[in-house]
Amino acid sequence: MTTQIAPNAPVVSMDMITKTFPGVKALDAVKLDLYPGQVTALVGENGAGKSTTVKILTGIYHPDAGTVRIDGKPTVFSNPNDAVDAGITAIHQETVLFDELSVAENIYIGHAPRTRLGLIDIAQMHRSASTLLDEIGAPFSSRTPLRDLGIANKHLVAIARALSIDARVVIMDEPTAALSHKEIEELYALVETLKSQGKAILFISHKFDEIFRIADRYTVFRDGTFVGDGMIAQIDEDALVRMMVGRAVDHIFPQRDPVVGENVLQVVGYAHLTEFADIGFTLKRGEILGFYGLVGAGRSEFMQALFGITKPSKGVTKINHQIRVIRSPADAVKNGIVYVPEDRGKQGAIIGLPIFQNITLPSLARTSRNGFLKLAEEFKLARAYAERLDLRAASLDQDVGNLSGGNQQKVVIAKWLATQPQVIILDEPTKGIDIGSKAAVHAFMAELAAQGLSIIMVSSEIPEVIGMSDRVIVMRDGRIAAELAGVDLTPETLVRHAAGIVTATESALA
Amino acid sequence: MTRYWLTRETLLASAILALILLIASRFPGFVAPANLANVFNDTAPLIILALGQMVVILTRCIDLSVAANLALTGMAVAMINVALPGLPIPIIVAIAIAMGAVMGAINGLLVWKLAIPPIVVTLGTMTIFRGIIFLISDGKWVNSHEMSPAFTGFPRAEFLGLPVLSWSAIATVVIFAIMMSRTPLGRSIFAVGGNPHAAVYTGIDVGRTQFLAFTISGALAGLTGYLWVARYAVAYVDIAGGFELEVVAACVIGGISIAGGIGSVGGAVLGAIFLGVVKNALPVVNISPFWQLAISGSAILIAVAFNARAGRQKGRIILKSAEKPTGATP
Amino acid sequence: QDNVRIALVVKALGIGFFEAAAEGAEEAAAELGNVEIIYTGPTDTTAEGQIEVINALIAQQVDAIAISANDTDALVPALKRAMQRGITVISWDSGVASEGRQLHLNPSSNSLIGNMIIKLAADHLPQGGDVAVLSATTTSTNQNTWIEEMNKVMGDYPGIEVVATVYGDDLADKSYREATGLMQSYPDLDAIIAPTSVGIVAAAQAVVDAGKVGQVNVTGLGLPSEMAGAIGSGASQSFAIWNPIDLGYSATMLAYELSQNGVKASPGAEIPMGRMGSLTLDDKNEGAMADPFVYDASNIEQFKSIF
Amino acid sequence: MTEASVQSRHVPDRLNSRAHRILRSWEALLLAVAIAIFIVNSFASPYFLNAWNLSDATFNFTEKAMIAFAMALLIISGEIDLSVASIIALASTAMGFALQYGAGTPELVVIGLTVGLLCGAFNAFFVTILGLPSIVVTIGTMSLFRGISFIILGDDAYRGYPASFSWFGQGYIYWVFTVEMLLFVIIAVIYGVVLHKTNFGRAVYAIGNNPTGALFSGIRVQRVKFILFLLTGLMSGIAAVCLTSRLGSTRPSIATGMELEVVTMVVLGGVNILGGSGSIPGIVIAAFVMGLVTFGLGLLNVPGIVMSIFIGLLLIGVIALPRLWAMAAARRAK
Ligand SMILES: Nc1ncnc2c1ncn2[C@@H]1O[C@H](COP(=O)(O)OP(=O)(O)OP(=O)(O)O)[C@@H](O)[C@H]1O
Ligand SMILES: Nc1ncnc2c1ncn2[C@@H]1O[C@H](COP(=O)(O)OP(=O)(O)OP(=O)(O)O)[C@@H](O)[C@H]1O
Ligand SMILES: [Mg+2]
Ligand SMILES: [Mg+2]
Repeated sequence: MTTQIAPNAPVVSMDMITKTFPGVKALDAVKLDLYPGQVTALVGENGAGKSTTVKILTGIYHPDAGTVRIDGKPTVFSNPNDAVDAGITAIHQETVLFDELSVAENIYIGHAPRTRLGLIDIAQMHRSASTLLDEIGAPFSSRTPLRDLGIANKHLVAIARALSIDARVVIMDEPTAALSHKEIEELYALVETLKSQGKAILFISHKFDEIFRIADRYTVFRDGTFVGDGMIAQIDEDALVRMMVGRAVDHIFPQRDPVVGENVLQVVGYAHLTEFADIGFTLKRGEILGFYGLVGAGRSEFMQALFGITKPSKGVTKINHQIRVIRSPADAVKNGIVYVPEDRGKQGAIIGLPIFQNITLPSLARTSRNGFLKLAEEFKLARAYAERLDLRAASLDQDVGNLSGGNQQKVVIAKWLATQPQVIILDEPTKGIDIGSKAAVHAFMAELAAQGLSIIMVSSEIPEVIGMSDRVIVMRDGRIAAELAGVDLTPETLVRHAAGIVTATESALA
Repeated sequence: MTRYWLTRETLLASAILALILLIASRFPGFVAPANLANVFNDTAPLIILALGQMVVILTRCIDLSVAANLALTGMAVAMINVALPGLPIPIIVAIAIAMGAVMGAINGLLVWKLAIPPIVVTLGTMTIFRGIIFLISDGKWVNSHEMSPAFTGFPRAEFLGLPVLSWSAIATVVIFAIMMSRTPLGRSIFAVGGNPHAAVYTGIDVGRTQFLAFTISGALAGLTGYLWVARYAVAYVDIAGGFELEVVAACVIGGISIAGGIGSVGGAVLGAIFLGVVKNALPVVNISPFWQLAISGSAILIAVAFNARAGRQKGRIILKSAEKPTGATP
Repeated sequence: QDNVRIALVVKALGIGFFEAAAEGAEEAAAELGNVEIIYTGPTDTTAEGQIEVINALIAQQVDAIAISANDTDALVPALKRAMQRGITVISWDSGVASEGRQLHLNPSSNSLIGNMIIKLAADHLPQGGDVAVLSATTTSTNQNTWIEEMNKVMGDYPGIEVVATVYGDDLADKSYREATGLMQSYPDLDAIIAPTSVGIVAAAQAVVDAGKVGQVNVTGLGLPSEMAGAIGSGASQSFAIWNPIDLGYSATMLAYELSQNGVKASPGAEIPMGRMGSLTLDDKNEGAMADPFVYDASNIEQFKSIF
Repeated sequence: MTEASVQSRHVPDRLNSRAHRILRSWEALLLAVAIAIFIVNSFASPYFLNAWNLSDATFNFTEKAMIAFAMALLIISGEIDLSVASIIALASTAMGFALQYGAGTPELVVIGLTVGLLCGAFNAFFVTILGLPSIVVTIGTMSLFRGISFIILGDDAYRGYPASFSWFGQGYIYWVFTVEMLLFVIIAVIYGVVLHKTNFGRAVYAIGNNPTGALFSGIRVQRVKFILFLLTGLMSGIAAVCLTSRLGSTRPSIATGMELEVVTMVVLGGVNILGGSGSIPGIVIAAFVMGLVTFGLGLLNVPGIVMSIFIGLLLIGVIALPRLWAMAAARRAK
């Protein structure tokens, strides 16, 4: 380890950076310093402004105020190329790659090697790409079309792309979220190499073991503000979490009684060509069933199949012991199954339509007469559920696009509750929701369950999964890896099944 | 680039070959090299325009104003030729390309800076350009005897047995093949259409790339404007009326995805050649020319249905067994 | 006293032939004194375009409409309405079905033209040979009539065979392509007859480009100013046309007579048309202006600057 | 959650009054343009303000507008149909064909509408069942439908429609009010109600704003789109009946280029070409604007192609000017 190197002057230093989006102050006068040869961990809850910081450092967003200094000199990045020229490269949180291009082209788009004529030197590009891919242990060729790769391999391409730029600063925004255990180890080794080459590294992760393992320094953001920074060696996990959340985390999950209801939903042998296989389980009245897995494990895909969207998929759905054929979401809704999607903007809310129309959309049959709209009925229904969920909005006539993420989520939930379903599937229900609303959502879920609604909750947050679920199904690579309940339901077992490490001893031996 | 492209193009090429052989079985004269050269020469303007349109469609836009641009440029250079018969042809060609590029750039700017949907922009400029031709020409024709012999002679001048018109198409194809595969602009065009969101992250300006695509398409329309008017030795308001749809059809038949990001130079060229062969073969095979419209319509439908099938996403690849086996890193 | 407004409606604006006709109309207007000519038409040769023009003319309450029609039938309802509103309607050059106009002025008699176009081809083929027809659009009334008339007299020209009839839609590029196609499909073709001023120029250009000057003779109906080059290159030995200036002049005169002088158009009537003499109507209320005139190398220089 | 419900606040239904919303709408702007054009026209030509002339002028837009209403719904839902003019050609050809076998007026109308519906279903099959992009499919069927007319009819024409058939395109209901005007009004009202007052209309907006979201909300997206293509085909069939009746004959080149005028009318009417927004009153006003511009310029004997410059400028201008204005305002604010 090279943590002993004395911190000299920072390569990059951000000062008083502010960035506002319509309705959200994503960053408010934050500071961040990156030192050569050191890994700085940026920690903060969802929506704290970490990715926004990355986008400012890579020239994608322009700060409203504040300065970015490179080697002490104030610098303005007017576009992403300026940041690359300044020696900053990043692995972004979302995969920003091109399905129609080859792996090598994805790695080198924007800075491909050129021949003397100024044309792209294809042979040279593939040679360099292969070398890079070898270095990170990627098991595919540089000529593979990107669309033929799965999520983990795509992530490796993103990593290779970041490394293809000879940078002094490497930013990694949740690089391990989709990687397997082995790939993560390889990434750690790579980080060590980069450190030893004197590069400054910004590492963003929600996993504390990871942070304590590879970071030298930390910086904490909370709700877009700077909370503090320092050396990792001088802080412990509890203190870091306290800084992050702003109070001791004793988020108490609602107390719930054990479930004794009869079977409401029974799923047998669900399968799809490329996305999932052999999925089967039962769900009782009033039960909360958790679905845990790494990002890309196929949970959303399966839920969407259950909801009648993904086709073709096969499998049998029994509701109240009767086989029901669900070929479309309309069928699902008719049978009392509803789905609150993870991708709120695209699949959940209908941006462009007002709140009340969003809420009544699946219930129009009830608020209309002979197919003709009755606005008064619509407003009545919408208001009932908006108030029940404590929606914060100027009026019910307001475009949902103008609402904050949490309130949009409430609109989507209201929309489904208004249909009076039997089973509600919540896909990452608290993703991007602030800590206060999170507790409210959890309390509300408990209330719904107590009223006899059966809930399937897909979540990637271990505390949420453990705190809310009666039972948990772990998915890995499109299959059920384990079903856990009671004493078996611990963070360790979840992680092990999700990552595919059967037992701790076995992995140590391997 | 991938085996997919190969299949799609080889298939289209085989279809064209089969068509030619079928015609040859009844009319051997059709496959005489001289006649095939003739067919190619006749298709040259469509090939050039289809390549320009391809670039625009790849960036998720569409250019409905190409034919109007062609006609306006053609009329302008014809009138310039009448006014200044001595003006050398290279200058005429340069003027045509520049004029076309300016008109393309206007489309591009409206799309880039004002974010007006391309179909609206080019629908508008299409009618405006046509109207301008009427205004500058007063609706009058420029006839062959008014044009200088050099002006009308250039596209038909033979060089290594092929007229300059054919060579222009060949040169455009070569330049585009290099541009699309070997230059950063070419790759950005694919990237912008394939994933505009990601393009921003890699430092590609989406609007600017679309602007450049429109400018390229316009420049080619301008070039074709001169070639067209010189070849048919006449210029009037309505030349190439409705040709924009044939150009789009060539691209679609050639497998360029209207949703952007997918397509190839070879595809666009083959799509154009397919239409060219059909058009030239009908009178030869004694099928009434009235069949042509229905045939090209059916070809478009079959082509899109086929291409969509080949390119259909089978869903995300999550199951390990579903990931394509790929060669080890060399 | 207001001017008499006579609208000269053409198939499409910008065609040399019609521009010349407009000149003739102005000449007639000058002669008549109190006449204002509205020269108008759509910009492409469609019936719908002409209907919009006719509606606008009806609205302006013009005194007379003299139209060269893009469609025999489709214009009838619109022109009928014009007549109901008291407007004199005649057709000229390309006719309208009889219920849509008061009279029709043929540039020449259809049988004379039909005979003329085949004769022009036959004159240069003493041994007989294959000829093909390159017409305008499939819907052009007059071309279709002439071709019909031509077919009637084919017996007078033994050895001459019409091998194909194709349509260039009065579009230069399409006509060119059709002409090229003809030469490919019929390698022994001896002549192309194009009874349309757009087609004949395109066909001549195609013959030159195919290197078949001397083998394929292009003939038909064309304008001297546009055909001067083809006569010069030898692609065309001769062609015919009536004088479009005279045609516009006569149409205007006829329209004026009907609208202002109370002349009634009925079979057998003789209607004066200024310097062009008078028009005798047949049982379909049609009449012919004059014989077509033949142009060749001997007289082309003289006429090419006139129309 | 219990505390949350105690705190929950009243959310008002609407903030802006109805009048406020109407005044600030695109339709209001367009109406102002229409009135301005009307006034300019009445000064520019002494023939403009005449009931019969204005009645004749409506033929410039009634048939296009009938299709435009259905097209508006289709475009709001995020699709487009460029084959409408070709559907007219095919429907008209079918009517003419039936005429040869002695079909009377009622049969002709039924055949025209049925062919329209079948063509719509054909488009819908490719778009909703095979999942192909509508712009490409309808560029293909645009050639195909008209191509079939050409194959059937070649250089011929069908004529001799029965006198009673001419009622649709040439008849008058009362004084200057034509049958087409009546159809236009009826269709406008029906589409206005369907789009703005029914569940179906709501679904159309939802699909146009976010097709995935609509699907995830339990709307049968493909079914709605299928119906919209059928409706567009049906309207093209009605327009074919009117146009054929007005022309009294059928040629395969009938209604050439009309699809672009219909799309122009729809866009001018304030429908977002990318889907999601637009209204029927907007289309009605846009129809009048286009009709008034072409008729007014026609009275001045301005050639059609010069009119099209005005329409082209109007099309780009009405979208560009507000954006330029906003950009300038933003710059000034800085
Ligand atoms: N383009 C945008 N438009 C509007 N709001 C945005 C945009 N990008 C980010 N935000 C908002 O800014 C805030 C900070 O988001 P950011 O993505 O930086 O969070 P993060 O710390 O990376 O969270 P996570 O851990 O979930 O990735 C959030 O409230 C987010 O909703
Ligand atoms: N094959 C893939 N190619 C590109 N991106 C992918 C792929 N698989 C997953 N992703 C990305 O990863 C994210 C989550 O993937 P997905 O929804 O499949 O996982 P999941 O098992 O449902 O997990 P989660 O619910 O935590 O997201 C999405 O934002 C998606 O864009
Ligand atoms: Mg983030
Ligand atoms: Mg998911």
